[in-house]
Amino acid sequence: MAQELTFFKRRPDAETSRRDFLTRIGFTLAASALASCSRGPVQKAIPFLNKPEEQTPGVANWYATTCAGCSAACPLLVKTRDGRPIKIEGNGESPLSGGGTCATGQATVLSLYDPDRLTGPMWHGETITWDEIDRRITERLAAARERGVVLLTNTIVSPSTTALIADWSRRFPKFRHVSYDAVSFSALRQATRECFGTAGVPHYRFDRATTIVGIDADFLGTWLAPVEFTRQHAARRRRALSGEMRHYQFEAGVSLTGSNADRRFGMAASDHGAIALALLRRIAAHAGITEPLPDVDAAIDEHAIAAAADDLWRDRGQSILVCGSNDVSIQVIVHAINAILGNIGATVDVDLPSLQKQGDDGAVDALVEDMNRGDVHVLMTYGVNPAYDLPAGPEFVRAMESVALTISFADRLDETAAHSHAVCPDHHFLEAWGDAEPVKGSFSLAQPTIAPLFNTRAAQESLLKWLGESPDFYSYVRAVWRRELYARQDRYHTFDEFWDHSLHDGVFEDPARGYRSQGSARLDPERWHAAARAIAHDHQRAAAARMPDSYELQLYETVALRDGRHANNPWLQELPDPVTKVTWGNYIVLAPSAAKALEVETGDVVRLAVGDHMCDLPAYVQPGQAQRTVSIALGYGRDRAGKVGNAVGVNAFPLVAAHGGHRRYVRGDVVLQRRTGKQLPLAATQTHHSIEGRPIVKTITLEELLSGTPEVMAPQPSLWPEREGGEHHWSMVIDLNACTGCSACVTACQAENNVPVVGPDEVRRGREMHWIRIDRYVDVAPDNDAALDVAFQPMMCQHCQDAPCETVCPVLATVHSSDGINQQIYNRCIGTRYCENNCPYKVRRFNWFQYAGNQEFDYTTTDPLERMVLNPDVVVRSRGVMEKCSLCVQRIQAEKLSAKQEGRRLADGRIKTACQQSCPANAIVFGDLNDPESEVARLRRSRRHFTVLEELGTRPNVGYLMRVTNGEKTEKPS
Amino acid sequence: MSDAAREFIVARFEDERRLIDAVRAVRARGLRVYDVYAPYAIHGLDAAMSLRRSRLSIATLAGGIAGLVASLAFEFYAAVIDWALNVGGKPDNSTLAFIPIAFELTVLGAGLATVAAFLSRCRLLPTMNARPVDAAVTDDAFVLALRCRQTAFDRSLVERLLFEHGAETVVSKVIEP
Amino acid sequence: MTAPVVARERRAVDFTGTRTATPWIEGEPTLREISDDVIRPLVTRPGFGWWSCFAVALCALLIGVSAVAYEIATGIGVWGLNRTVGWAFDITNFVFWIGIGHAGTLISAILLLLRQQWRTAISRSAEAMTIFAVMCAAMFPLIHMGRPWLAFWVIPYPNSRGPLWVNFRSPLLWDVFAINTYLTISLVFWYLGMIPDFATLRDRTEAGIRRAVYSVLSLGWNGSARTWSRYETTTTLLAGLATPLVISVHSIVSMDFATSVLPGWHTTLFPPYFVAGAVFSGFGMVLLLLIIVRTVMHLERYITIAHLEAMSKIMLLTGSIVGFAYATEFFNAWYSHNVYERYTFVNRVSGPYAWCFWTMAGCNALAPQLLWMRRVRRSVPALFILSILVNVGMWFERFVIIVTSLHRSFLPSSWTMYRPTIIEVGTLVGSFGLFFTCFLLFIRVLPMIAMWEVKAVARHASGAHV
Amino acid sequence: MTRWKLVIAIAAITSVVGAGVVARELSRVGVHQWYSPVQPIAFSHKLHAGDSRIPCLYCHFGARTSRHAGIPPANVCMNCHGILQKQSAEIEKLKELVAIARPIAWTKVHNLPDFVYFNHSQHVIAGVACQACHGHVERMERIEQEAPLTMGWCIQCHRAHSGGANAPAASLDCGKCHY
Repeated sequence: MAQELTFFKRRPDAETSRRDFLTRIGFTLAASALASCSRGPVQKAIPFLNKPEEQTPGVANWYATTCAGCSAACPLLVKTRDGRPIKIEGNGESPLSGGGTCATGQATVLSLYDPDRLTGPMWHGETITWDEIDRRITERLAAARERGVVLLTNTIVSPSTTALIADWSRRFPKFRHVSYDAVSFSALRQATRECFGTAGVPHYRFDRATTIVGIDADFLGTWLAPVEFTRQHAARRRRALSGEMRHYQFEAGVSLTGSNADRRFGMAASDHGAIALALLRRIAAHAGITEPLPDVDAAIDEHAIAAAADDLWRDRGQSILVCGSNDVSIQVIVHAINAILGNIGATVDVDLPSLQKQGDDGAVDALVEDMNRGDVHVLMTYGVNPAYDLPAGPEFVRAMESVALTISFADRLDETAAHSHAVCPDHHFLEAWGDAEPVKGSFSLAQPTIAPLFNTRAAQESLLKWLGESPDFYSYVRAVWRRELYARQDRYHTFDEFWDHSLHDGVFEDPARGYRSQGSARLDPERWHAAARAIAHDHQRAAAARMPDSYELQLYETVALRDGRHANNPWLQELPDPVTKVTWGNYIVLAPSAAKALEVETGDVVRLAVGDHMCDLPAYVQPGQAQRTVSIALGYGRDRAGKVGNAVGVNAFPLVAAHGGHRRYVRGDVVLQRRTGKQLPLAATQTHHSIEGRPIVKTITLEELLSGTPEVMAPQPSLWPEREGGEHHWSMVIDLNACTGCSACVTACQAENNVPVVGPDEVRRGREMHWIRIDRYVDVAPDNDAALDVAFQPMMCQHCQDAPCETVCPVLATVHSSDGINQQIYNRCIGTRYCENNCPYKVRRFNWFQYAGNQEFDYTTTDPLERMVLNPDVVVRSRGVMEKCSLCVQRIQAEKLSAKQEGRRLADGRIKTACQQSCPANAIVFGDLNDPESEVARLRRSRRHFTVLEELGTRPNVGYLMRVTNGEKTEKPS
Repeated sequence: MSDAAREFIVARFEDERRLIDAVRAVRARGLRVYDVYAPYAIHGLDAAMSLRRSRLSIATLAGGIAGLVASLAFEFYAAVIDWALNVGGKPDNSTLAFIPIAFELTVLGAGLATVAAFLSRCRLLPTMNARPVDAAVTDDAFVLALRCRQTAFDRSLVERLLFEHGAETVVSKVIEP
Repeated sequence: MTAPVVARERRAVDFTGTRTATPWIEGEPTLREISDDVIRPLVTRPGFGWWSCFAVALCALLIGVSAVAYEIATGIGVWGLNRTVGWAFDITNFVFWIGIGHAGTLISAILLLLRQQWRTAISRSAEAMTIFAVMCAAMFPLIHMGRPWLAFWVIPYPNSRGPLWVNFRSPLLWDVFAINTYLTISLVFWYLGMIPDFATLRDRTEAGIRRAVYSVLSLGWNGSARTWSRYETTTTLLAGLATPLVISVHSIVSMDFATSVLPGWHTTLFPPYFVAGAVFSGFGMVLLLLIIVRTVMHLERYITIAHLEAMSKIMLLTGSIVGFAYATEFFNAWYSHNVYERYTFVNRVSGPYAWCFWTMAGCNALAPQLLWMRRVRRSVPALFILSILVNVGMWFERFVIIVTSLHRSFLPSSWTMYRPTIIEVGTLVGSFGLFFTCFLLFIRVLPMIAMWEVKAVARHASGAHV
Repeated sequence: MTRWKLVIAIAAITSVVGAGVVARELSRVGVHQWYSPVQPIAFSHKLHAGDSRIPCLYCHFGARTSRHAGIPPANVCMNCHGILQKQSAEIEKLKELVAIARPIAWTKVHNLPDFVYFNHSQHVIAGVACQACHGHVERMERIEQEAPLTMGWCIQCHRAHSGGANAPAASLDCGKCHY
């Protein structure tokens, strides 16, 4: 009792305190109420002062231009919204790329908004005006007029730029233009010149080949012109469904091309020559050529060689042999074989060669000597980064010190620019005029799609300026086209007409272009006998030099990063490698046997030593990898690429060897050693590669297909009464026989749908956000671990008619549309993740954090500049909501609307999803099932059509066409 | 009401057995038992006092039916009539899927109705001044209360009767209704 | 205004002599002693034992609060989940706690219907446990959402969006209604049971704030026979309602999994299997709590070995049912001849989470078999250890069902591993903190034994009742 | 007893009413009906659209082809005001801004959340009158948001026009506006 009383008495303040507690509560309530009712920040709407003619806010404009992502120079169409390029698509007018693109090309639009780009010219590390820097440079050039002036570039495929360089050599007597390619083809180039007297590398036509044999040439992934070759390969495969077509691949590492071959054979990286010789021997025998060939003892699969050689011979004139080696003798042998087979002029075109990869390794080595000798007074580097991608990068940097003036045109302060006196940042190609001739006779134009973002200047304009001419590359290109190309055609009668059409189409084909067959292009046997002897000799030397415990090293390019010039592009860094599914960094690929010998597993750190050069890399154990060969990807380990690309992986260029004046990407003197206890977990998006015998990727042999089995699947009965659908029934079919897994679609989707980049840590946690992924299943033959059965399967939301995800969402955040789309409504989602759990295909992606505008995820949407790439028609998802493939519903809406606006029927094929548009193999078809004549409806009726996990009765609207295997690939999964 | 009207004979017992005897005896004498107070439910007392069986279960049934009908009707309205959405290809009226919620709300309705009926029937409401006839009935006492003003009431006789049946104390007391 | 008492010599009748010892109460307390014993904790100062338990519980609660605060401020990403494993600790804890709750209802409702007298001493604390467990459980569906601040969207209220209602086909929505109903009914039942005891407290407290509170809570209860008779009807009716309710609740929880398409989840066995498991784990927890409480609060005479033994028998039964369910699952998987089903169960016993499975099987199916021995059933330390094992095992059961089914489902391309983060562990610890904090406060401020029921039992057993 | 009943009754009523009020207020969070900010130039739609009957699409030409109706660029104003003799303080403001080539920063009145995709041209084609959403603009001196612009408000119109056989049917698919 007393207690109770005191409880009141002893605290006179109790009441008051309670009261102002209440008032405080009241206040906060009121405040929050006010806050919630107030309309937040007032939004301003600022119209144009004078609206540009061609621009309406909210309406997209398309411009034709040319990709500068690599030397293949694919023609592009660029989508701009309100003056900003936001999406890159292939230009269907192009006879080469045929409207396809690669992941790199898709990602270049993001590089435009790279905040690490230089915003203006720099002189000795200080910002400076263009006038000032021009003055200083012209002074020094004048001083150096009689002395060595060198322009060091990568391959220039632009005729106008080539003409401009010619002007320079006219002006400066001692001017030299040296070009090299980070990944060199100079041996192939030299061999072609020696054999056929052509300058350039042959232009290959896989679409005309019935038998394809590749020796370590990843022509579907990174070799020369992957987009074009993928298109050809897929086209040939499509035709082959009704006949015989076979692709053999001999390779040391597992490449994208090898994964897609009908028959893949392992080999040691040093056996290029041996295999080429073996093929030559057998084919020569067929051809009745009797001269004996030197022997090399290499452990190569004679049966495989015999099979390949016989098929090559059977299909002579429509077969093709390509080799990725950078050794002149080997390439001579390859040319010899193609010549004997009569493929020259049929599938291997040397009259109208590819103008890619004109680099000359010897010239660069010579240049370094000249620089050291002091013969070079002005050095201009354009499109190359020798400090990074030359094997002797450090030597080059040292040599730069003895050059009076070094100028870099790099768009950022990269490894070379950092050591240059002057940096005159070039435009991004989407800001600049230009042209290209990647293959003799096929031209394309490049036009600016946006006014320069920064105070940059096209390299060509700088070069013009320093020649004392008006820095106007546009007129220069026009002039070149008037001079060179206008005359070659008779379709247009005024140049302006010609120019406008070319600019509109983006491409121009020289009508004179056409394949003059010289099937009988024989080459002097003495030449290839010499080459054969050289190969045998090298082989013996190498065999003698090989230490017992040493491994062979093979350096390769990855589909994502290629030679590393795009290392600062987060889309590419997070693009899973098609073969290993690893993102963010390189690693050392080991055969399982080698891993066992070293006692390492994937993720353990291995120290690799070549002479005194050492580097530590995580291991990746790869079935199919040659026993004694390890592979490392080039293009990583940049230290001046920018915030994203710096210190990702290890730079492997210093490991490149030299031989006979040519770079060599294979070497035999590598010692490996396990770094005990050290781990570098790889950021892989797929860690389990066996299909576990599950009927997910269905395969059919050519025989079965031709013999009409299996029958078309009867549709599964549904428990539910069929709901009546709407006007359309959208559906997609993916041809697993055409898909090579090149992953262009992944980046295209990322660009189109504002898919965030989450970084290596999140990928390690299994939280990548890609809406479309490419599942890669590999099963190894028990007897022979080089005979892989690799299957790629693009996997995105299957848009099930009876979707398991929809039933379980408590708040109706995912429901079915009347036209067959499984809709995800982000703003309704409360994030229970139940749908994700109940999705059999695991294609739903959850926003674990606030990715957009979050400093923790400083990749694509933090910097206001980067945000300019966002697609304004797709909402940027916030934290805590589920997202997934929408079948590019924004594109469907847009096309339906424009059809309505123009009062026409929505034609089949008008709507192209982002993945479909980018696909160089045309493996993806989208359309309306309600129209029985539509392509997709036709494919759905095909005997090869199936849907994944159909036994679950989810009735997906996304279907697949079975893979067709050809040849005795009996060792199939399950 | 005059004091006489509110005057009661209050007998206190220590033991439910004696209490029941007393109740029987008193009623045998044709006297009406006003009420009995105990610390717990005494089995057999209902019979002795011949109390009618409670009809609370009707409230339970009513509440249950209300909950069932209301929930089913609302689910049907929301999912079929108001806005029929295609959820996983299921029919708009997926009655089976509506049953679990309907069941829960049935139970909820029934339960709350029962308790509400009980409280109101027994006039159990939050009060500051509860006046039990004897503070000990909630602890260990058993009390029998008889209204004084009734026919055939004879105080002395009744007191004797009660003591005979083991009452400890018998007092006359005024009880507020 | 009491009239002059006519005092008479009290009859010398000895009731006590007639008492016989009962199995459910030790010693022979009078009604008043019972009240005293039960009320003592409410009026005396807590001892060291209570304080130390409370301190620990509070720390755990604080850990949980900070873990949840951090998670909600930063994002679910601070948990170890990924694109393949969308649920793990969160829903495991949810199902675990819901299960715990079930024993309370079972004891207070089903055993009431079965007229099991031994329940009287433990029913009150069992019901309290139910309520606190359901509170803990209800927390997890809330915080596991990506946007918990929008949780109210699961309630079908009229809105300015069309109105857009909710998806009545989603088991998650069924959960919402099941849990809320369960919580409401349990609370009502609990409070109803305490009304007479509040009256007792009221009448034993002098005027003052406490008395005021008690009298408000006791709703003016005066022990009238009429009220008592209706009171019994009401409790019986509520018990009758709570029995199907408790079964439905865990059946619905099991449907979160059973209605999905995942191998390992998609099985019709789940509802009964989950209910049995729930009762099993629930009794494990009751046993644990009561063993602690009876020693800490010195209530051995009311919570006797006999009580513990009765509960351990139920554990033996339900544990065996659960074990049988495991076997059935494997048989079905094998018999289905379905490659996905089969793999899931092979993966459970031999995959990366095999150790979880074996922990579960050991604790839930094997350990309880010891209870066939009377010696074990009547040994407090043995029961204490067993009850802990059972709770561990049942937690792992849910973890195994959820994680092993998710991490390797249909497409091998998306197979991943799940590793919990410290935040998730903190949240689990916090839920225990919440539970024990509530329970420790409960035994301090409310009568943790239903006095009126025990009294009734005491008297009936004493043979005083004819 | 009765006092308590009274108290309880009052408590019940107040809580019910209070809940209603709170719900009603909460349902209006983010709804800015009747929003009518002061604009940098006191442009009168009544004068232009009403009295002088200038068609909406003359100035807001974007609505024909684009998702944005767009606020007319100053040169559109000058099409007429370059010729017209009539002068006023407001027209002066306009001309000054044009003279110094500074665009006019109007305050946006009709705002939709980012997660809604709304396309003007789509509705213009379907023959929806501007007034259907923007109210009687031709009678407004200062522009004002007449409609609540809530989803429910959109839906009731879409519902009304969903069955259209010959007329372009308004879709009720979530994905029509949310993506």
